[in-house]
Amino acid sequence: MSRKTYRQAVSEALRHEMRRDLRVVIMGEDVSGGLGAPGEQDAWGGPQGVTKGLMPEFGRGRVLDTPISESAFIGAAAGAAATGLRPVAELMFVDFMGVCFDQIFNQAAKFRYMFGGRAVTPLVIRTQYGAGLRAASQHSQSLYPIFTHIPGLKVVLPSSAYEAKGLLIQAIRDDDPVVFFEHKALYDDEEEVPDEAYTIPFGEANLTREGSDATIVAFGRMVKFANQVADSLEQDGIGCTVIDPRTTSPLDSDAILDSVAETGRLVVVDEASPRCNMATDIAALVAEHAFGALKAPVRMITPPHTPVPFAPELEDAYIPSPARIEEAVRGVLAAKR
Amino acid sequence: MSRKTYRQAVSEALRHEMRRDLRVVIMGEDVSGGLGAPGEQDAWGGPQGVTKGLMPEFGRGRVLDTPISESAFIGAAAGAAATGLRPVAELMFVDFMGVCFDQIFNQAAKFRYMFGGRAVTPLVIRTQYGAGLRAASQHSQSLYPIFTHIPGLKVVLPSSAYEAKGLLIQAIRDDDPVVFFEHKALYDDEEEVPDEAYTIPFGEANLTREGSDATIVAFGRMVKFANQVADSLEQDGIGCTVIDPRTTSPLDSDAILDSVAETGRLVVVDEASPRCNMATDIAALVAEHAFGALKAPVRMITPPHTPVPFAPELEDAYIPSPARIEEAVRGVLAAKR
Amino acid sequence: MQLSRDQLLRAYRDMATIRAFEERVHVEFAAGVLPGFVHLYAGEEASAVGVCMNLGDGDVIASTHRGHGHCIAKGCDVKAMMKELYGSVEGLCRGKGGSMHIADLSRGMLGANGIVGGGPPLICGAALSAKVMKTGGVAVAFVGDGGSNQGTTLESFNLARVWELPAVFVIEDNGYAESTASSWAVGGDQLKRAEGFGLPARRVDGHDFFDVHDAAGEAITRARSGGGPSLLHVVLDRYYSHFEGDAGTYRGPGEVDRLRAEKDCLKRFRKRVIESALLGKDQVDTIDREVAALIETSVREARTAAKPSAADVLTDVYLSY
Amino acid sequence: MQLSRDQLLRAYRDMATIRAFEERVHVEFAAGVLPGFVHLYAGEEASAVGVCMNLGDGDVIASTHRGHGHCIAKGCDVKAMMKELYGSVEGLCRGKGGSMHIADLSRGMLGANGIVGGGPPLICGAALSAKVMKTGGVAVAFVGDGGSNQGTTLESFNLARVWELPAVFVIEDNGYAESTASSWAVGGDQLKRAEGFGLPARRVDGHDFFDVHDAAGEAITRARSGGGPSLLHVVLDRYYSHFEGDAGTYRGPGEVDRLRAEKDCLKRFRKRVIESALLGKDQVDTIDREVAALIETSVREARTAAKPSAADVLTDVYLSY
Ligand SMILES: Cc1ncc(C[n+]2csc(CCOP(=O)(O)OP(=O)(O)O)c2C)c(N)n1
Ligand SMILES: Cc1ncc(C[n+]2csc(CCOP(=O)(O)OP(=O)(O)O)c2C)c(N)n1
Ligand SMILES: [Mg+2]
Ligand SMILES: [Mg+2]
Repeated sequence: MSRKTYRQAVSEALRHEMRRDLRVVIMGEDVSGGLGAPGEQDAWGGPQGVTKGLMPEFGRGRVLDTPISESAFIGAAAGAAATGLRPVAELMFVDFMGVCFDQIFNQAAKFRYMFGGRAVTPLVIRTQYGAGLRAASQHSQSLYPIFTHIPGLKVVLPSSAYEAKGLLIQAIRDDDPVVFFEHKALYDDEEEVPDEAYTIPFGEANLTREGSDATIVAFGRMVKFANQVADSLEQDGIGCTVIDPRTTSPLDSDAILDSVAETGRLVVVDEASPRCNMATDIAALVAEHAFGALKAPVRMITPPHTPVPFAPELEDAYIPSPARIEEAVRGVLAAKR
Repeated sequence: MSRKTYRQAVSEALRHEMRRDLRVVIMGEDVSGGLGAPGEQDAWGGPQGVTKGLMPEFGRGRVLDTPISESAFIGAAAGAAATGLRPVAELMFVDFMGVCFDQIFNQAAKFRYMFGGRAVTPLVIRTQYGAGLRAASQHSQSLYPIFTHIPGLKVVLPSSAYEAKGLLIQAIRDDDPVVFFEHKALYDDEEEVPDEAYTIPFGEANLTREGSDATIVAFGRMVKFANQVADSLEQDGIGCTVIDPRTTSPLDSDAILDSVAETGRLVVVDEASPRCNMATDIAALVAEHAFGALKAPVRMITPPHTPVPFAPELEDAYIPSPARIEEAVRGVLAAKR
Repeated sequence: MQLSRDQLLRAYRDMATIRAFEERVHVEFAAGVLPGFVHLYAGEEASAVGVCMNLGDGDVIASTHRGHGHCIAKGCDVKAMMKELYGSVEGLCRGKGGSMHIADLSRGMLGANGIVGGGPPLICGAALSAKVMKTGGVAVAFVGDGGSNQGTTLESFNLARVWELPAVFVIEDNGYAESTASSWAVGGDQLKRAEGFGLPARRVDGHDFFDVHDAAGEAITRARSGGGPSLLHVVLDRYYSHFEGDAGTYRGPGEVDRLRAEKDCLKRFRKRVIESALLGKDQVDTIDREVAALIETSVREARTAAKPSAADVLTDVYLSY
Repeated sequence: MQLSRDQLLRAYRDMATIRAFEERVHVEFAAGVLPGFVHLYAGEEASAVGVCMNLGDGDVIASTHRGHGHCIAKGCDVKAMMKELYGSVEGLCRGKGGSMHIADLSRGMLGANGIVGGGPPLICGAALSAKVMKTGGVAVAFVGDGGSNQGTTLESFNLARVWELPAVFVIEDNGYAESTASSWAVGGDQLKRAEGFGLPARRVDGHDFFDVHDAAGEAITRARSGGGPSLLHVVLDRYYSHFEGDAGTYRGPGEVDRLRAEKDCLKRFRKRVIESALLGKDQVDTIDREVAALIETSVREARTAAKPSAADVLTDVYLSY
């Protein structure tokens, strides 16, 4: 056990699994880097340095740099998964899904079903998401609702370093295709993380705070904000349960419904665009299955229905803030049925 | 005015607009057909014959067949829209979005915003969607929630021939990118459709039935099913309001909230996969903004979270049926707060 | 490559089976008993069989929407295929896939594909599996002339080259993508395109089994022995229209009749093996009879095979949830 | 092509402006005052300017993530560009786009693009607009060596050919995509690829303005006069690392110093025009001074230019809703 960053946690998970299972290979643009170049080899390790050091240890045979051809290499990862390997492919930013989505949602996600259960596709796609780095419209999106919408895909949103390591090891050992969303503003966050390998099961929410006045469901980086809000409200004697579902598909509906049964009040915080997103997914779940327990309207805290803007003032206004979340919790507490 | 099929209605809309505005061009695979072939020219008119006859009238300069290169030609439509044309591109089945989504969601949808309001992109993408034709997993999806999720896109779901004509003309005259979803099981449906051009504004729901006991919101083909259910319940003295929002983006929230304010009971019927779909979108809207009026839990009728299966027995079980909708309406009527 | 008598018999049997299967599916479809979207491979048999005769169970192919021929050539069970088309739970994909997604991974058949250009990236992956796990396996992607314009296909050419994969791309150029002629839709030239990406490439007459078999053998041997990817441009013809239901009016007058009369890979094969006494006429006739019986039984069994139940909708999405 | 003195002055001014802009952005970024992801074009100036000197306002270009040079060469306002990078509401995209999405449609600059390979399909569309509306316009896509492996790019080659579009594809091959060498990632050869799709293609030295200008002129003239699309393979170098923040360790020892010393399109241009007395040294020096002043003013103004307000987030999504 020692303090590790989210970046290190992801990196360790990859290293553990590559040591443990020869079928695990990784691929992506510059996951090693320097290929064919005159200078340093393993020069990049991906844009965040997450995969640096893997090529020297495991060789170019298992750490595969790729041309900028996402359809071909994400599809290759799907094809390799269906034929015996356990690839971890890096889609550098989830914003690039548009050039390769077919291989993810029509191929990898559907093999098992279309082929009558006679295929396994143990594929992991690691990808960066989220706003906050002034990377603007095409490098800042939180497109996990789209992947959650697709039957056959599992979708993971690690909210901290500890979560990242355990969930990624689980993802690699899982026999279904998994899309693993790393928030680009979390890579430097640190916490205690075991040195050894461990798994966190999918579909089991984590209650990061417990309280009986209101339930906050949040995803990825928004869990951090929700925790801050819960801590601040605690000072005022308001107890919040913060639920980090960890995986949006499968979803731990029970944890959410049980908590709402107790608190009767729900705020959902989602960094994704507001239409057909996880906030609506959770709000709808509760409106259907915990309606009787609700003491106030559900509140959804999301960005506006716009692309992510560039200028810092704009982006800061775009991202759901702890202040907005706190205001919403106070709102549901004040509201009466 | 005369009886016309959905197919004819779409076709007429295209013809009206191509006559009216020289900047309107259409493109897609075999939208005319027979190019380079020894036999009949204009041999196809798209897979449904919708665009047949346009090439002879408007010429190959404005009716453009394409290679099977969706990224290139959908992207070309976006680029053409940004530089003066008003293209209507046909994505044969929405299931094929995965090979060209980038050009839709990162390019066309974002130009206006990214470029600070200094671009217009009057692009229409026509596409077939929906189950029912035994076309199986890769040709039967209802992916409109994905497009609805994307800021910058408008999303239209015509539920009948009359709707199709008016909404398509509106789409072509609109200065924003529009994705126009034609349900493949509706093409032969007939109704009275004016011969002249007319528009149906976006964001204005159509109340196809009115009643004060329950509200049913349905999309596309599901409107037809909802109407059947409303008519059948009418026999039992149960009055339903059926809302066809026509466009999921923009959405006529007011029409839905107003109706729920009156009925207090809501069933949403969505042919799309259940997670992060329009059913959750509407249910969440109501849970947030009409909570006080609700007398029963919201019910969502959707397919299961699986790909679309091939065998008729399976596909019939997959598609939301009038029977399931009726059961849900009776359910919300029976439920107590 | 010299073929043994057994190999010749197998080649003929496989081609004849594909032909008979497709002719019968055409009839069944016209009778309205077959659901779904169906694309027939009749006329192109020498390509599937000429290629797949060079492959074993450890090798993998990815097919197209026109997948029945590749399935049969790769050794999939014909009865289970017919049951799949009939939507039976006893089908190759338990009735969930249908014609456009028919597959059998145990035979290295990675699926027909409803997405044009869907297969080539997958085949890069199958080739990677073979390379990493050192199985000696080879992976083959079949692609239509139309599919050769899909970016996924073109990217795969390059990926296979830079990763030095044991992969072969087989462009089955039947002159049309739906109703559009490949002479119009394909800019440039297939062989030059391949060479542009550094792939060795050969053009072959897809009506001639021996021609295909030979060129495919060369490409597959190259791949298997570490020589990397290559491409085959197979020029052939489809007898039926694009899909069952397409009137095919874009064809020239008498085109199909002429094709059937003059460009029939089965007739050509028969003629050659009988004239050169490689096989006896009776041997070939026997196969014809056996194949006819097999197809008859397949249809009979498929018609009455068990249908899935509604509960089956929910299975097979995930391995674990 | 013979260039007038005015044209030569403009060429030098544009190249010098790009260089000065980028060198300054590098400094500003290092000082931590510039937000976002920034990719610098320094070293590649002769390509943008050599191509765009052949274009007018009615012609359209699509750029890459490395877009500042193309913007300036296409006539975008330098001050408004700098303001955009600073996230000002007075910027070219009112602070919403930033470096990766900088655009000015009124100048025919269809945007930098955060998506590698995003531009070529768009340029097919711009070329189609010109063709349908008979404007005589030409559309040019700039693509990196890395972007040349993206399926969108390759599909566009074919679409431009079969639609006979007035389009030109300019592959700016600076030897690297991020840290990966193009010698590894690009299978085959750019010219052969182009020819595979039926596109006439030429390779030029991207350090030599005249070479680029000449080849681009030929391609653009061909397109403008109805001769269809073609491709330019421009071989050049970038001085900075992939993005501001990349240590660039994949470069060989002394690589950048050597490039700056030996492969500088600006120095080469100066030398040539002065030695051949096409321009006077004083004229060139004057431009240098004016450019330096312009960049200085741009930064000064950008630093204090108005920032957007939170309410601006909500505008410009749709034209009507
Ligand atoms: C991505 C995608 N685009 C379009 C289609 C529709 N479609 C199915 S088959 C076909 C023509 C394919 O032509 P070709 O590749 O030559 O194969 P052939 O049918 O001639 O065997 C088209 C356009 C599709 N299934 N997938
Ligand atoms: C679709 C997509 N894939 C990957 C990236 C990440 N990325 C940005 S620039 C770049 C390298 C581009 O190389 P090249 O095309 O040679 O242009 P250069 O940077 O050398 O100018 C990569 C991989 C991206 N922006 N978009
Ligand atoms: Mg074909
Ligand atoms: Mg480069």
